Amino acid sequence: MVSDFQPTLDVPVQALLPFAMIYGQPMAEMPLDLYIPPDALAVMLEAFEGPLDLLLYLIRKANVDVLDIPMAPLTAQYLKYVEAMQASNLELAAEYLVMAAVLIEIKSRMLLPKPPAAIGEEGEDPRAELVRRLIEYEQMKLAARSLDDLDHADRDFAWVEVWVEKSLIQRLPEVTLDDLKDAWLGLLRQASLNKHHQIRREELSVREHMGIILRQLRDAGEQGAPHVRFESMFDLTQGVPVLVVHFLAMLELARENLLELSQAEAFTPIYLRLKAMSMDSEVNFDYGTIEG
Amino acid sequence: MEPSKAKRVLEAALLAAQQPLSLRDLQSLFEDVLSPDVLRRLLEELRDEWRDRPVELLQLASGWRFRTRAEYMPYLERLNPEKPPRYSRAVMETLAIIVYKQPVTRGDIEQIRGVQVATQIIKVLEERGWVDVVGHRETPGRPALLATTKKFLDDLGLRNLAELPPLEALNQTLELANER
Amino acid sequence: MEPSKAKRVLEAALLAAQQPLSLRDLQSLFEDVLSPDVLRRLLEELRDEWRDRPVELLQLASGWRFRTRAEYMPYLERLNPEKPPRYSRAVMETLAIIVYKQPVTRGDIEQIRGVQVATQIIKVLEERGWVDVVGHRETPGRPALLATTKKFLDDLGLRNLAELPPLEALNQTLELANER
Repeated sequence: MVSDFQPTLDVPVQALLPFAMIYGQPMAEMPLDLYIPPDALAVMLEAFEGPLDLLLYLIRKANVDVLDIPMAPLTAQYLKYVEAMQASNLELAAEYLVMAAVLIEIKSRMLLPKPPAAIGEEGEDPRAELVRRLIEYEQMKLAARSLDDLDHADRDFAWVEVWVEKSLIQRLPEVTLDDLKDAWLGLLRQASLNKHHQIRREELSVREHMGIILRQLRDAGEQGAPHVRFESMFDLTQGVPVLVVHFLAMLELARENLLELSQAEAFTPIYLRLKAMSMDSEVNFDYGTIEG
Repeated sequence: MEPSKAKRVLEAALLAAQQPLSLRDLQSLFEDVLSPDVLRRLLEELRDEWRDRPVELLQLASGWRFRTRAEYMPYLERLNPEKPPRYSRAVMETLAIIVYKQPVTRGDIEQIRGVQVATQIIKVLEERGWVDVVGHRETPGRPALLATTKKFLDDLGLRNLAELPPLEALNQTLELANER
Repeated sequence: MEPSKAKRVLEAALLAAQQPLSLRDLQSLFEDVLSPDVLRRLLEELRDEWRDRPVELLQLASGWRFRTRAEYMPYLERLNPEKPPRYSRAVMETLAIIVYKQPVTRGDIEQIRGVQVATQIIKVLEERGWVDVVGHRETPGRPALLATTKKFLDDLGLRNLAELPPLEALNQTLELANER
């Protein structure tokens, strides 16, 4: 069980890279017997993640089996580092001292004669708990490295995020009949509306046709023929009720002085045109010439 | 670097960029300087390669950028549905007056609403294609007469205005409501 | 919708996505339901189409997303001279313990690492969105139980924890090493 804890020149399993740079020189392994300058100690202290990390380093460097750790030399070496660090007044985490105590305790327990083991049982090795922790920690340490080797977002790759221009699509408000009704009710509530604002269905139809007629005449005017024959204003396929409404709308427009009806003489065609058009069309228009 | 490889680098950078990349930005991708001419040519080739794809490479004032094509927006919208916007009360009341009292002038609307009607409000309805000018009233100033369009009826699923909620019934509801 | 058109819609949505899109997200792009089988087939076709391009389509824990291939990162990094810092060993070891032993308390992590775990370390991982509190252990002090998130898997290009590199069986390696 006892083997000499002789540091060898073998490359330590986990120290393939220099673990610290001291005065610009890579330090591949810890100077053991030389005087260690306090600066270097400070760098070393930072290089280790804690006492387990330091212990693993010492074990791997000596190339000994973690399941059969020679406790005496390991403890001696560990204490040497800790003492050196304390001597340099470095702020040593309490965990390092706790670990020192643990090592010393294990070492002394191994010197004691083994208590008689129960039949069929092997007495527990005083190092068992330490070994379990060392193995578990090393496993996590290696896992951390393989996680680090995976491609990380933003470090090893970038997400694709093509621009979406929201304004390319214009969202138009939706309006329902209820919205219109509510708006009208809102107006009524404002109370300024009196009876004549009540609108019957028939009137609404007439109003719609007023718009239709005005559009017909406007379009005719835009096409250079502002005068439209009365008959051509009616779509006979739409049935009598619509024709009546259309005619009523026409009369209402004439009453509101929005269109002008004209007839050159009796029994000749009747023409309509927008009242507004008379403002900018020739005054002395000869209706007779249109006939034909 | 091979131009074809450089083009792929440009493509990767532009696809991942969160803002337009200027020519100078794109230059900085390469250790060896790429001449502005070569860079521009590669970008144009890239734009052509993407011509028939759902994403397009655009040259904007501040640089080059990929953008999803407008025709895909209706689908993309469904991923993050936003509440449709609503018209303000002023717009809705103006619309209601034009609907029920057409043809009306802006003055008519102002008289009924009791407040000035901002040009913007009429414009919103005109741009929507719901309202247009059908003539002018022969009074001083010749104010425009506004009426609803066929598109308005179509968008509201109506065949004609007579299908609108009748106002008589509305007014009665209101009177009843006020009596209570 | 034609499958070829549906594929282009998927492509547009995935290229523009700001996080991985789940199958459910992708379904919602279409008005007519696309069967999960068809959807999956289209996604696989899309992934194949992008095989030799500088950007790849990946299936991750929370869905599908495009990302640039690792070989293009050295170029892209030049755009942002501020390199994201590599995490320290302390952060990576803490992460490894949370990943492989989850759910764990801070005390568990300290036990394994043999040193105190600074609050800052946990905070770095939480702020990255890689780790969060999933509960509390019913022991004195009710310490928080930490676990990894879907974002962690997404950011490492994984679909689930089973895709992580397996833990090395150390005892055996050691014995073999000694036998030599």
